[in-house]
Amino acid sequence: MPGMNHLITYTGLGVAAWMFLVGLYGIVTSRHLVHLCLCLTVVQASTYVLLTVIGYRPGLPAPIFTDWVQAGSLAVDPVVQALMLTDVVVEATVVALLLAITVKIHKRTGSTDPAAINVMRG
Amino acid sequence: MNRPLREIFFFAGAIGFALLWTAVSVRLPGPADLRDRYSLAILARTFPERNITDTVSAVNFDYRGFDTVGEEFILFASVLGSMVLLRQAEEKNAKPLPDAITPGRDVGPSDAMRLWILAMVGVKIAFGIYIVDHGQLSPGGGFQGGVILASAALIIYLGHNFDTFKRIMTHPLVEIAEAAGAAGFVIVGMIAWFWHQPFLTNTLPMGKSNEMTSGGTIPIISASVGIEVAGGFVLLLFAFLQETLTVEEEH
Amino acid sequence: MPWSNILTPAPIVLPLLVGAFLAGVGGYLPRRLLDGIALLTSAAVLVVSCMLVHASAHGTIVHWLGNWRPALLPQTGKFFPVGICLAIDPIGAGMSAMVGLLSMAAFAFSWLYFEQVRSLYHTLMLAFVAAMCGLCLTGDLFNLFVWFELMTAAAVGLCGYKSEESWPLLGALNFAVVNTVGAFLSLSGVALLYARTGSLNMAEVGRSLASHPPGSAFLLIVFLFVSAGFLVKMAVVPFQFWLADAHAVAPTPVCVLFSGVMVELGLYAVARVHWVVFAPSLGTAGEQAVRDVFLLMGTLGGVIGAVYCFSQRHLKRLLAFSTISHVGLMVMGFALLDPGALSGTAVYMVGHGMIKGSLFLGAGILLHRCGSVDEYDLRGQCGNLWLLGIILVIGAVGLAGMPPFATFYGQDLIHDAFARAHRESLSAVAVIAEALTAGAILRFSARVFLGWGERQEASSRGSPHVPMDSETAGQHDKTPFGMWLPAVLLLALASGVAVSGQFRQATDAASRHFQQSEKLAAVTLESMNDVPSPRTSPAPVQFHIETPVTLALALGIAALALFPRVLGERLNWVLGRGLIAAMRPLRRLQSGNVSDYVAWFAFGIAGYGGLLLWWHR
Amino acid sequence: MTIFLLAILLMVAVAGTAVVFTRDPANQTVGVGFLGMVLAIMFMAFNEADVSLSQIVIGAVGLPLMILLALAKLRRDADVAEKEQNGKKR
Repeated sequence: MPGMNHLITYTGLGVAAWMFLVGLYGIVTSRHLVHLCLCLTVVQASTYVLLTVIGYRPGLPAPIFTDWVQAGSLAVDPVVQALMLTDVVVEATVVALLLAITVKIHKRTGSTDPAAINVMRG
Repeated sequence: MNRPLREIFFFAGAIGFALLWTAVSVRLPGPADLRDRYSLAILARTFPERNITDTVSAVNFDYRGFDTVGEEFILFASVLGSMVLLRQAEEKNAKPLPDAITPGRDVGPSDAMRLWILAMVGVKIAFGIYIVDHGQLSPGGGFQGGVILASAALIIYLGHNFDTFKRIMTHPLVEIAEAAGAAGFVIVGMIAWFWHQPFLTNTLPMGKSNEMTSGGTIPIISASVGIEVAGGFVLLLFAFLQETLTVEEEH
Repeated sequence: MPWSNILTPAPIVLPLLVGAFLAGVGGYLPRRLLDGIALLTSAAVLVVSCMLVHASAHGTIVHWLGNWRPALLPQTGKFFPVGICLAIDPIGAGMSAMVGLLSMAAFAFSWLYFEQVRSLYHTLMLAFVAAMCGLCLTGDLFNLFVWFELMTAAAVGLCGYKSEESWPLLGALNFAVVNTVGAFLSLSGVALLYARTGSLNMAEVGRSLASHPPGSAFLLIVFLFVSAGFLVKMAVVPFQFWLADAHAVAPTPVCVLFSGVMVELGLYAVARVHWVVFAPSLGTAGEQAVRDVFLLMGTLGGVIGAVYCFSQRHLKRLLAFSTISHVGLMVMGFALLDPGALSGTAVYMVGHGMIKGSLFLGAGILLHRCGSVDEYDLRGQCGNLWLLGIILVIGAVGLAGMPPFATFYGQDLIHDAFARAHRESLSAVAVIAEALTAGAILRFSARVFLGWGERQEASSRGSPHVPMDSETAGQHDKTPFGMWLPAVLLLALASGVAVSGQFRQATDAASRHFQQSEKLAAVTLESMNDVPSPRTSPAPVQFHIETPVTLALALGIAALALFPRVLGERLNWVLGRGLIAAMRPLRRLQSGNVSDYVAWFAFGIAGYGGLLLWWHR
Repeated sequence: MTIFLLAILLMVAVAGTAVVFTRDPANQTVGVGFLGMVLAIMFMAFNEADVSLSQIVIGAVGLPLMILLALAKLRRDADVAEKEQNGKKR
């Protein structure tokens, strides 16, 4: 059923766009830096969804050869999965950096509201 | 910008972005003979060439190993960056919180608890090592196993044993392990130079399939990534915990 | 090259290895040894990159990491790349040489500058250097993203290095959030290309797009998405806000790398992705849309950056805005999509990187000696620092594109290309932007070193007065020789490098080579023997009227800013009011609030995407 | 199977939206944990075992822990500041 397969691809593309925009919306309206960091993880999750549906091949198993998946047989795309592993690491590290900055900003300025801490106008 | 204005700009942008995205989506996916090329090539080659069964690990540590070098250093740089940011302005001004505020310090663990924690730590470490060194055979690898190893240190803390925790965490070996793991990946890649091959060429014997030695450099790289990730996450957690558990006296 | 396996990836591998080594054992080494190792490493990056420039002049070097050469696919009967390659041409290797040179200057400067550095600083700097070199040399789209992320992660740590103050933290926050959002859109673009073509190798993707054309709309939008992260990095309007916040507060040696080469690398990456991936399939109409949109980006950046630059009182912030303006000019040079203009842009980039690096080092010396970089706080205070004043003035003249600086030769070629494309009005934009930025630096120097001008003037009223803690401890009444040396040497290099016809000839040949996408694809995928583009005799340098006009305008603007009373009381008052009123909305835009910046990001992407499609028809 | 995959994708969208619209960071941490779990299930369902395992270790151990520690630190700093202010008043 090719129609059904494309249905998943298009749903995934739609969900990815939604996650990207809703995450950005969260950042744009955020009033707390920790909230802002977590919205950034939502933006990042959009790339997970995008890569997942790109690598998906309907009906095929994971690209790990076992007793029931013969070596060299067809499977879902392993390349995309390697990219996603990198992506997951990037997420964790970016959030760590931003949280560290948040903690220090709060210590220096006493606030975590992105609108209240800005002193660098002009 | 005030908030309503900002939201107007954002919504205008969001609508435009959605339209752009739609215009791109209708052209996807590409022609099947193009789209599947990379995947099919990897699936067909991994087992004959590398004797390993997890193709994702093969892509990660061999075919596209250079990406993973960069990825490890992203982690490495972020850990160091967080340490730079979180370092106490002046070490002597930082003092531990009074006991009453430190969570759990007043309730020492019972002996049974200690034993249980020790067992848990043992299980975690064993599981972490298993995940690290079976990366080429089954799901997992250096990154996943490394995080599990780092979480073993956390269990010590959860068992209210902050002193032991701190002693482990501040041990210089942790820092050295992290750096050695990162450097290890690069050094394994440099082995190939002795055989006049490009950086990261898998020049070691491929071993037998379904054994831990299969895959040439893949398990070694996986192990060094595991060490780096475990050390890195321990450092990261400690940097945050130390922030939480100490008050910095201003002035 | 007999050592090619070792030397080719060395600019990336060596700093990573040394960085990891220093992180592990750096705590046990004396400070000077740390500095020495780091300095030697960046010197090695410089030397190896120069060797790569030389070697790749005889044809693009394609180096398959892990020895994964393209394999013959049974399904298609064609060669397909399963691994990652470095595709090194003289321009990419030259950029990586710039990274090596400026990082050397930065390390030499921090030798005596930071008093309290641990090995973490050196490690982060080396990771940053490796990431930038990776970005220059890689031939793989996802690998490009990986180095981009490493660059951001290391740069954010360096930007917030002085975490005991709140300003660097805010700068780092804005930097991290805006760049990360951009990077995710770039990653999405790479993923969309992979979904369409099933490859991540730039040359192969370019070829697949040409053989199975997906339509211009797809190409233009995905080009914009893939470029998004780099557009943020190179501070194209309206993604430029983070740059001033971050560059003004980062430690001085870090600023040298930020403004001198990191920002320009964004443009390099966009240019490379454009020619290798998209140019073969875009067609004339698509190229025209790309040209118009990037010319718009460049014009906006050039003018807006210059206006902001002129209205600053904080030297590092002033230089940061001038970078936005100058990158705008480089974007205009790229946007002509013309070999001559590209070679001009490359020459300009080299000159600008060196001069801007030197100016930032000057700001560092000023901060070291006077504890401030504020124009009004320091008015007439630094008369004894005459050498520094000369450096700043020469730097300003260099930025204005005067001979014999490389910026002059670069600009000359760009003006030629404007004339060829019948877009002479763009030359006027360049003149105004350069006159304003150079005028701002001249004004600053005259006020600080000569005590000219008034205590407060209209144009910079309301610009932030950033308190700066000194980055040094101990003696401040002397400037060590080691601080002067890199600043002076960089200026000397900037004035000397392009005078010889050799350099310009080589850049010209490299730029023509850079644009031959089909040939590069064949070299990459089928290991075809690359034949370098022939060197032609250098075009005679034409003295455009723009050059003296720029200098005269810059001097005039600086003089007017210093002595507004010559205009008469009334006109002066009107002009002052007008400037304040004109700057007020602009200052409000540069709000320091990262939420605003992200809203601008969404708006900018949608806007440029819409324009690309609109102008395509 | 297709229906299941579609449902998972929609769950991800819902969880992501919930994270954004939970304005209190402490509650939001729960939401992020939930999003991480749904993502891990999604990776499993799409036959991405390796990614799923990473997502579990990061989503279940790394991220929430860092967030909670950061939040604890923010609260403690606020407490200290408040105490100082009270002290000054007296």
